[in-house]
Amino acid sequence: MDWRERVAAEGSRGDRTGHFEREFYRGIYLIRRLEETLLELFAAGRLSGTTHTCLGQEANAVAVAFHLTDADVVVSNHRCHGHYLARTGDLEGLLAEIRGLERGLCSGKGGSQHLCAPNFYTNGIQGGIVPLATGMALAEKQRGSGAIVTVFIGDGTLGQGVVYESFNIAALWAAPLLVVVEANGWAQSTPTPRAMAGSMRQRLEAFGLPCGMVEGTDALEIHRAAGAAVGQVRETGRPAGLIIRTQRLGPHSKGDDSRSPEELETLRERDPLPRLAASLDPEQRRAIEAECERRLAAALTATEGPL
Amino acid sequence: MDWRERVAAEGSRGDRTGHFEREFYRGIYLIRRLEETLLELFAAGRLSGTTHTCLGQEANAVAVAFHLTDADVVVSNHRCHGHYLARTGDLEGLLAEIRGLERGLCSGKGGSQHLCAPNFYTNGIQGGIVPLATGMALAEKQRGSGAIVTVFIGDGTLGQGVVYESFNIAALWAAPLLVVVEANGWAQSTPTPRAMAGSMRQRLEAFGLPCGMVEGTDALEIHRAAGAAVGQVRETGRPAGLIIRTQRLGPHSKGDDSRSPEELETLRERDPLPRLAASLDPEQRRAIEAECERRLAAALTATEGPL
Amino acid sequence: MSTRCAAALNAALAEALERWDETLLLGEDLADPYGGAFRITRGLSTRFPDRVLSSPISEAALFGVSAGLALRGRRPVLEIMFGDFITLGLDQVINHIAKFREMYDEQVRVPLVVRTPMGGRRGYGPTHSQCLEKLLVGIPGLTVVAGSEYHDLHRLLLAAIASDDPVFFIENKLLYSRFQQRGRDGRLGPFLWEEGDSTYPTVQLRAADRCSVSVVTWGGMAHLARQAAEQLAIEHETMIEVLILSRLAPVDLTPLLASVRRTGALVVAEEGTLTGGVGAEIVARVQHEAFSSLRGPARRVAARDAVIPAARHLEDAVLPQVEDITDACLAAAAGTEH
Amino acid sequence: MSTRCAAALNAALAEALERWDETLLLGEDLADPYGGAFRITRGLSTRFPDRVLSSPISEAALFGVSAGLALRGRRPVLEIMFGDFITLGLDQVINHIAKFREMYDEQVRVPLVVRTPMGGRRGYGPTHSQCLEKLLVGIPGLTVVAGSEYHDLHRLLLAAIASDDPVFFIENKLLYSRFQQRGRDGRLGPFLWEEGDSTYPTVQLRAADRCSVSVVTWGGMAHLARQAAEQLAIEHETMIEVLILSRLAPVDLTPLLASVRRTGALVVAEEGTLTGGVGAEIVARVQHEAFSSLRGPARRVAARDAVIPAARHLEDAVLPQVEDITDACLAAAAGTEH
Ligand SMILES: Cc1ncc(C[n+]2csc(CCOP(=O)(O)OP(=O)(O)O)c2C)c(N)n1
Ligand SMILES: Cc1ncc(C[n+]2csc(CCOP(=O)(O)OP(=O)(O)O)c2C)c(N)n1
Ligand SMILES: [Mg+2]
Ligand SMILES: [Mg+2]
Repeated sequence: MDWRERVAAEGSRGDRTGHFEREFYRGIYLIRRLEETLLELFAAGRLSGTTHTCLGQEANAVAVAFHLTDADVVVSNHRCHGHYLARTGDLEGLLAEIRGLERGLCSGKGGSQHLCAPNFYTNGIQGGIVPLATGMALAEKQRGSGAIVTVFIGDGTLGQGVVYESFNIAALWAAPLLVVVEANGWAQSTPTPRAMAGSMRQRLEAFGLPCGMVEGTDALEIHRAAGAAVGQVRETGRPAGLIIRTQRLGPHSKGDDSRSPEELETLRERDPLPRLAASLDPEQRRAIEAECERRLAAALTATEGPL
Repeated sequence: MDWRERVAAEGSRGDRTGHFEREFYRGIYLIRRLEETLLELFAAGRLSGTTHTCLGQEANAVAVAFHLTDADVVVSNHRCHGHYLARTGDLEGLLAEIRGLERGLCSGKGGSQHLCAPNFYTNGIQGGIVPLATGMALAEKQRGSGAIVTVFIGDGTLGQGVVYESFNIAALWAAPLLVVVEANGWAQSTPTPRAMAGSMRQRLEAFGLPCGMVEGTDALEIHRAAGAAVGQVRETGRPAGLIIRTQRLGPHSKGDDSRSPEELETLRERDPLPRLAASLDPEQRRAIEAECERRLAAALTATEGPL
Repeated sequence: MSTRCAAALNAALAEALERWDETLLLGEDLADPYGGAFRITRGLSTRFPDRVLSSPISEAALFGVSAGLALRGRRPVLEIMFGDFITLGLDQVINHIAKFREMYDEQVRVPLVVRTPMGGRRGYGPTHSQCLEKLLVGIPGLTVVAGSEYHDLHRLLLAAIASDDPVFFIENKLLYSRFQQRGRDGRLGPFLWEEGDSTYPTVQLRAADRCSVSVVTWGGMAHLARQAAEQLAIEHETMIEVLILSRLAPVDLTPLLASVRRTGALVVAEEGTLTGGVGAEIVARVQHEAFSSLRGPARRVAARDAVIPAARHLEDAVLPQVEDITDACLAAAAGTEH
Repeated sequence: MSTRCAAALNAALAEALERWDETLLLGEDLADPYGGAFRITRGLSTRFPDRVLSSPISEAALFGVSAGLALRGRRPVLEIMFGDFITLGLDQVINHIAKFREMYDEQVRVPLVVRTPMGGRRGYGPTHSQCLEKLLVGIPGLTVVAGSEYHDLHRLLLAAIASDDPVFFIENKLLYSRFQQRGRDGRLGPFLWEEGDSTYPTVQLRAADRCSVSVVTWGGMAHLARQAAEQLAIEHETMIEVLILSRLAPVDLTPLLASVRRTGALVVAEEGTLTGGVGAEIVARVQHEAFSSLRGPARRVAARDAVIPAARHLEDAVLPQVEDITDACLAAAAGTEH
């Protein structure tokens, strides 16, 4: 059992020692702080281009990552920093990439939303990654690697037709593909009900993808649901979906948030982070936070470079 | 009440005089004979290009057309001759178009699958007509014309993502759009189960389109279901679907049928035409057929031209 | 005038909505308070709530829905948030929108405008920085217009909306915050200013002295071409004529041909990648129409045939810069081969 | 050789499936007994049932699924039933497939081949007759190959499949039933025959006498160019060199430039519509590289900028014919302007 499997197993047992919760918290907290830092760098004019932070959605990335093996593949979208960090822990490579440095993951060519690392891919076109992930899952199956492919999409991306073409093909050809829909209720400035008719879950099921759903934002609940979904794909070798009701606490990209303060307040109440924090021993929690701050500071120093 | 409305009304009352059945038969028979003639012309090397006949599916076109008003719009696909004839009765214009004549609907520019006439449009790209039809339905609504738009697609065309994008938009923006899926069980050489995962009906419902279904191939049953579907769109001003299980008795296009003789035999048993024929008074039936043959012969003569 | 280009476009849209009931705006995130990713529709959904529609993320269908609206008497203006995303709708564009009028033998028209921002230099990376007009200019049946700050953008966009045929209206991203630059009494800054009186005019900026090179450009490159003209005049005593197209297809090269006959040398400056670019078409036409006027080969300045990187210094190395234009002009002026 | 082009392609696919376990064929209606709309995959699903997949009608996803397979070590060959339908997948092509290698800084390769028939002259009408290679040649990162009966199609397709980068392999529809035309001892019929030894060679057919025009072409137009060469020789005593490209992008014009330096005149013959065509790029390059060799303007023969009608006589009026090539050659030989 490797580190991730152990943590995952502890999570599903309801670990008494709190080890699981601590690791989970460490993952979420590091992502949170990176994203906050990026927005600060932008505000200070020390980053150019654009970025999409996953503030409020970190637990989804960490929960899924806990259940994946190194051979598994993750495909993500514009809002990908959390997925990347949860998967690889490579804070410095990511920060360097976003800062446009030679030592970045893609030497600065990709930037914030076009990342690549072993078994990890993202792209900035909504929906286009889903057929890719389907093809990758088929490749893994054909190679008999036993790996599964997880693709993360937003709820707004359910507007793209190629997503359904891919669901259909994934189901027909039995691709070991997990589709995680991070339903944060918004697409850029558009609330989901203004962009989505019918039923989100039925949209997956109508194409042959059994689909789980997480309504709450308790980190452990997300973790359990992710485990069930990953397990289902791994065991059946067939595609499945998981819809996570989540919340985007930051702007869509840099400063473009036109939501009301009240609405944001309501969303913040759903933030998994403080609740998870409260469940930890305060001292241990502070130690984790301090460690994350140290890592972040080190990465910032290491990637100081032309902006 | 115009001719069509009267016939439609008679159909739903279960007309005692047989007038409705006769008109229905006339519509189906004329299309059947046109399509057979086209295949003969091709076989004789007297037509070039390609064509897709609707042999076996004629009743769908006629049934829907009976419920439409002149203001309503029909959008169709590669297999469009029946839809066009049922809608307009313009045998000569259609034949001239297929034969590439100046007097054709589109002066020979469009040919068999690119037709246009007032309130009637077809195109040869699978799926692409569905957003068009959606836009047209929205336009009619905005203009307050009271017209609805009916779009015909095949079951294979449910593979195209743009279809779902359009369903979503039609439902969100309340387009008076009727989507008729002619589910003939095949797409070119591919049986539907090899191309479609999940559930056809759910695929419409998941995007907010209530969806009727006709399993049998009794012409009157199709007529009733079409009436219900058209009526629903007209009354609610919102999109709906109708799936008709039907059968393609001819080749996909000219001579490319790789289905077994047994399979074709089974399909022929479902052909609505002989059953409707049997329900008619034999003499009246022969009179209808003779009239159709005369019309066809006249149209053939009138469109004799360069091949 | 001190109107920003973004404001000019916004005003044109407002005017169209006011004047023509058939006008409709569609696109992602158009509605207030957001008003579009680049804020060009700001205020319009408030004023015209039924005719400014924020859509789902469904580019392909949006093209088709807009075309359907246009075929049935509406006058839709579709915003595609980034020009890079037109790729999702090219089937609708090529096999539907551009074909209908001719394929249906003139029974229909498609009065549709597609507005979309293109171009780099903002560090948005490979999928949000391209100039893809090259994909559009070769499609029979399409009109392709590229705005620049040197054109009256209000009038240009309104003309596109008034057209009964499909028009792509390309807006370079850097344009939005720039001010309109319009000539007065035949002058703009140090240049002579000339603008044809056609619907989609070519603007000419030229030195009063005899010029030795014609530079033709459009969109976001107009700004760079003007800088090149200033540099060349000051640093190299080389005078050039800058021709800024507004309609790329169908293209009217009459003013350019006249210019080339005067100067004997041609440089095309485009932001898109070199190969298969709009510049190739212009060169092919000019060498055909004005072969004997050319003292040397026509030259093309364009982006390298590469992906546009996110990091700014890498992006700069891929995209054409002012120096590339001045270098090409000096070589062209000298009439040397290569 | 008396191999039909369709058989050569089929054999190449069979060989790839045999030699490389990673090879996979995907596309609509590929499976037996149908074997694809043009029957190019006939027999293959029977021999390789797990690796020849008939797909749903989902072009966009097919491009993406194929790319995903390629990114993870498979070697997919995607058939798009008609070249007109590539439009549905251009987002995958432009913003995904062509970008990955460079955007991900060489961490990945995309060994994907997209085979697709293009071209008219069969009366298939506006949406099933186009030559759309112009949309592909300007996309950095793509290799675009056009087969002709003058190339060893078996070898050409196998080379494409062996490539580690994405290749579009365009097959003119009229090719399928034609026989391979290959030179022997440096001759083919009345012509001298020359073929470079590169992976994607340019084939040259030329008269033994001194030639006065270089005609460059590819795909389905090669057949017409050869006819034009014969007619010109017999009826006008005008000798030409015909250069038949196999790779349109990235294009290697070395043999063409050498030819133009010999003849002093260039005609490009393409089946696609004129504006923004591949011919424009070739002209722009040749006039740049061989400016002083050209006696007169380079000329382009292409389809009219129009929709391709279904009726055969109308279609003929839109598509380029042999006479268009001979006319252009005569004008080019005379060195007249226009
Ligand atoms: C094809 C395409 N259309 C539009 C965009 C612009 N865009 C980027 S993110 C986004 C919203 C996506 O919403 P959702 O899928 O819900 O993800 P979220 O941002 O909420 O995480 C949009 C419209 C894009 N990147 N690609
Ligand atoms: C985008 C696109 N892909 C493929 C084709 C080729 N094609 C024409 S008809 C057809 C099958 C359509 O099947 P279905 O929708 O079931 O209609 P049917 O032919 O059965 O009436 C195919 C694949 C096409 N015309 N357009
Ligand atoms: Mg969202
Ligand atoms: Mg079917």
